[in-house]
Amino acid sequence: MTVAPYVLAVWLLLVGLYGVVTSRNLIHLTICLTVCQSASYVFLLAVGYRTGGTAPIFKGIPLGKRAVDPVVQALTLTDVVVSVTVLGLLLALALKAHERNGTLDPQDLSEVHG
Amino acid sequence: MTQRARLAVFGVGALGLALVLAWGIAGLPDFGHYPGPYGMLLNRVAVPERHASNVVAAVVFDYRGFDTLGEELILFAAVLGVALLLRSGKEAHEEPRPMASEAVRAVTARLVPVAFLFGLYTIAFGPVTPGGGFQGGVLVALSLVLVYLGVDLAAFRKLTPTPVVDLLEGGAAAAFVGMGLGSLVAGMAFLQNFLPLDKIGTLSSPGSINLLNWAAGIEVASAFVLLFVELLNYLEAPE
Amino acid sequence: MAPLLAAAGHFLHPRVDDLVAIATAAAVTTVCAVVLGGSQHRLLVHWFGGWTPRNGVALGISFSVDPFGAGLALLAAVLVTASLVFSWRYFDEAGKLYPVLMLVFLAGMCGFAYTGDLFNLFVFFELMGVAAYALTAYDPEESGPIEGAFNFAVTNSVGAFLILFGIALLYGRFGALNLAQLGESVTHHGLDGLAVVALALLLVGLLVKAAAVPFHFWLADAHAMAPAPVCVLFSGAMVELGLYGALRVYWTVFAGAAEPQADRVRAVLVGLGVVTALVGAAMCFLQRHLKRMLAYSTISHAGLFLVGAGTLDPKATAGAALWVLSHGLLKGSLFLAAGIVLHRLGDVDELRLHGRGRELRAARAVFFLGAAGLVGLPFVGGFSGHSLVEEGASSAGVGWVSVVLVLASVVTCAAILRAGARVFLGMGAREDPLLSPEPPERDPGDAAGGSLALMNGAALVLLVLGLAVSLVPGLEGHAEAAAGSFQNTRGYAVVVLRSAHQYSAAIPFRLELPPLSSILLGLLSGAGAVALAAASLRPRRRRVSDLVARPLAPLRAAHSGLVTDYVAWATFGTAVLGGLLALLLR
Amino acid sequence: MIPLQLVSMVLVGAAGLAVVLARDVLRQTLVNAIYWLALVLLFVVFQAPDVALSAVAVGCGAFPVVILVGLAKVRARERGRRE
Repeated sequence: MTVAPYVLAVWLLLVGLYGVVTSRNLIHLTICLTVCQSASYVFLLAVGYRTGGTAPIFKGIPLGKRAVDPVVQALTLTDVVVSVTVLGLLLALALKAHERNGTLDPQDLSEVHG
Repeated sequence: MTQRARLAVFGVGALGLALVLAWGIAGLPDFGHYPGPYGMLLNRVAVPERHASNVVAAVVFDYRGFDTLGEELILFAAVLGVALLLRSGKEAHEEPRPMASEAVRAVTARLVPVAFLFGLYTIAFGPVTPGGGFQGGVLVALSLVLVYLGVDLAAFRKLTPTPVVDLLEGGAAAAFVGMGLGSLVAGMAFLQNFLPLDKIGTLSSPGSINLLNWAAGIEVASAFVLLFVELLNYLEAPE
Repeated sequence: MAPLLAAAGHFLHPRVDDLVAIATAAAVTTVCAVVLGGSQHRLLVHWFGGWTPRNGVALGISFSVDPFGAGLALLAAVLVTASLVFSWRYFDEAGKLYPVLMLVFLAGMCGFAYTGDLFNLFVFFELMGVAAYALTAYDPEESGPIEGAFNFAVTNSVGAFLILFGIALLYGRFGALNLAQLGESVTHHGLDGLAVVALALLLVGLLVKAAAVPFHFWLADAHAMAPAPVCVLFSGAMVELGLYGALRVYWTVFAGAAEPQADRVRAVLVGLGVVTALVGAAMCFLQRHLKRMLAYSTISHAGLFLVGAGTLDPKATAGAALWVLSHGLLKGSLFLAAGIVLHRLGDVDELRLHGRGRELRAARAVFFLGAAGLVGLPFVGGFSGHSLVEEGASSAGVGWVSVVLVLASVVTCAAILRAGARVFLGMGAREDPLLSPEPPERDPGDAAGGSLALMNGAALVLLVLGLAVSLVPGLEGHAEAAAGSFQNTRGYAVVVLRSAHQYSAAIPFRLELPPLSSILLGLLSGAGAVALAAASLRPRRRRVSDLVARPLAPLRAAHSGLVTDYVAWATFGTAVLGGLLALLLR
Repeated sequence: MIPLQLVSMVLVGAAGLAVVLARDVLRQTLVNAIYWLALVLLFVVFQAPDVALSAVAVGCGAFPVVILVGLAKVRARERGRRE
């Protein structure tokens, strides 16, 4: 069981990619992409976890007590912000695509090719 | 490609990727046995050196504060991008909405200030307890969106006049950069702390972490408000 | 310390004027030049927040600037300045956001080139990305740019996730993010499965930006649809930065441990580069949309740079760097010329524009001289880089790649010459069934706005700079010294983590003529390109074009414009590259 | 590993699959909010309260608002086109 969280991260990545590849709706595709990105949160937090450790917040806890890694949490925070911005931009793009072409299905949009 | 061909390409790829990742994961220490040294060192030194009991905040706003600067710029660029995309030249004119009932208005009027204050509280105590500029900033922006839900877009826009929010967003990001450059000019490293440290666990304890935390909070809150305003304007704009 | 000014200095309020933006970009260019000068003799290291490492453990983030990084940042700053000059009063009212996004994009590129921290590299990767997606869709009233931006954003995000997985693998094992510190740990532990997989993931993520096959699909869509002055940056700097990032990570983190198996790493990188160069060249030749044609030529060149740097030979790496420099400037001027054509004639289709470009003298000059510089005629443009790559490749035991080098350069150059001859000279047939049909494109700019003089000026300045790269005396010596320090894994770690002062060696000034064989090869390539272009201008019988088109049909069909296909291919490519590295380096 | 961690991991894995398989975007938005709640639980048991707080704000606040506004526009437009 000691690799379960890592397996979960890989699972989320692949499931999200599957969603992207099979998607027939740009908004659906965007949400699937955020599932992929959430895999990286799980992975980052998992590698920094220490069994029995507390959160790295030393308020009312003696310094030196076993705590989990604070760096991966900071990285994950940045990662979350990135995913919001990408979602916002992709959604705006999807809305404009719908405005121009009246469809959200990527297969009906084929302005760019070859 | 047909759907079948695409799935075949993806299936082979996904299987291979899973195997490759599995091989990589096999080299990781077991779950719960993070070996350090980076995080362990910070857990040891951050509180005595930075007087911030929340080590994550110390990492976000000091040790790795430069990442946060990049992150603020990403947010800034994304809001610009959304504004660029959704600009339509047409003013939003709302369909007259059935007047929200008194009850809804009353609930909104009570809920908004509470949520807003909770957001500010989350920002303020970020260096001490969980929370900080990013989380609090999003909460502040969300509390203002409640006004749209409870009343209407006009009220939301009146509450968040775009020039002011623009100025706050630009100003906060500029302040972040300015603090970095300021410490550089003063002969210190970029983003180095220049304020005295206070007793651990109090609000003024961690010096410049507070300033950067507030700059980030204001930046995030105004960026999200702008994002929501752009989207809602687009929603209400005529075709 | 100057490096940060560049990354930090370009924050500006949205309501900024064109002039202020140009002045800022010029200031950043100056700062970048100063940084490049300072990095000549030692690695410049700056620790943000003043958190210097303790006992070799990094607490904060560092900028660690060497001449390659500094040079790329300078190239990016020059291109941004030229693009801003080009688009002076070009965009309409809402265009006020454009210069700000360009400056944020520049900040991302500078930070990416300067950083010495793996996660910080990811942050700047995303910053470049977000600014670039928005710039691609600059004309959101057309559907092409929107799809181009969407495909670009999704594919690059997938690359970013792979980078994050690679970072997490390394962090979970070694507890470090600084490149130098990771390098010491990986070298100490040796190249086990985890390190190989991390290497594969980071390479793939960064090569998505560098448009290596099969991660390249987004590039043509984004380039064809983005405004021409934005393409200048995509082609001239962003793609090359992806490549730089991949090799920077390889040399600082993995090279020490991979040294015994360097041959196999070389085989994978060179193989990938060869495929990319050939696919790009073939697709380039099939285009009639000028910007899309130039985009595929960029893919082909990116493959050639990957070949050069992938030989892991210092001389070839130096050659690739010089080639990147001249290519960035020349390709920039070519995109600006395409922008001028679109702005004045309202079209970018080679066949529809037949003979209509006669009046555009500057654009004409750029097209023909730029093509000459790209193919590497003796002593112009990419010639010096090309010949260094050849020398280095043969000393690394992969001399056969010079065939690919010549072939790809000839085909891409012929495509540019063919288009130039049709558009500016009115030569050749008016129809060519071989070329991909494209929908018409609208000029994103304000038709009445823009100054032709400034546009011509920007394009010509880039052209002259790009052509002159091969003529600067002593530049090869500097590039080789820079390549030596770029590949010095141990030296980098010692300077960054223990602030040692080794690293510098006075660069002897030497002036040597390139071998006769490269001069002949350059002439031969030029002649070949002219011949191929002339042949393709002649009206052809159906049978002949079918003969060319049929084998390329599947390749063409793969470039479907469907983002779901692109992600499937990217997954597939990751598995193949990861599997190959795993099998070879086991 | 404590049982709570295992439970939350199973929840996240299942909810992630459900998000991808929900082909109707409105339903997907709801499932996605549930998925983020599961993630929040996971972050809490991984001792990452800062991340959990931001996941609440983003996954259960910002994401649904942004996506629902987008969907509302799409539906309004489709209604307008049909008429």
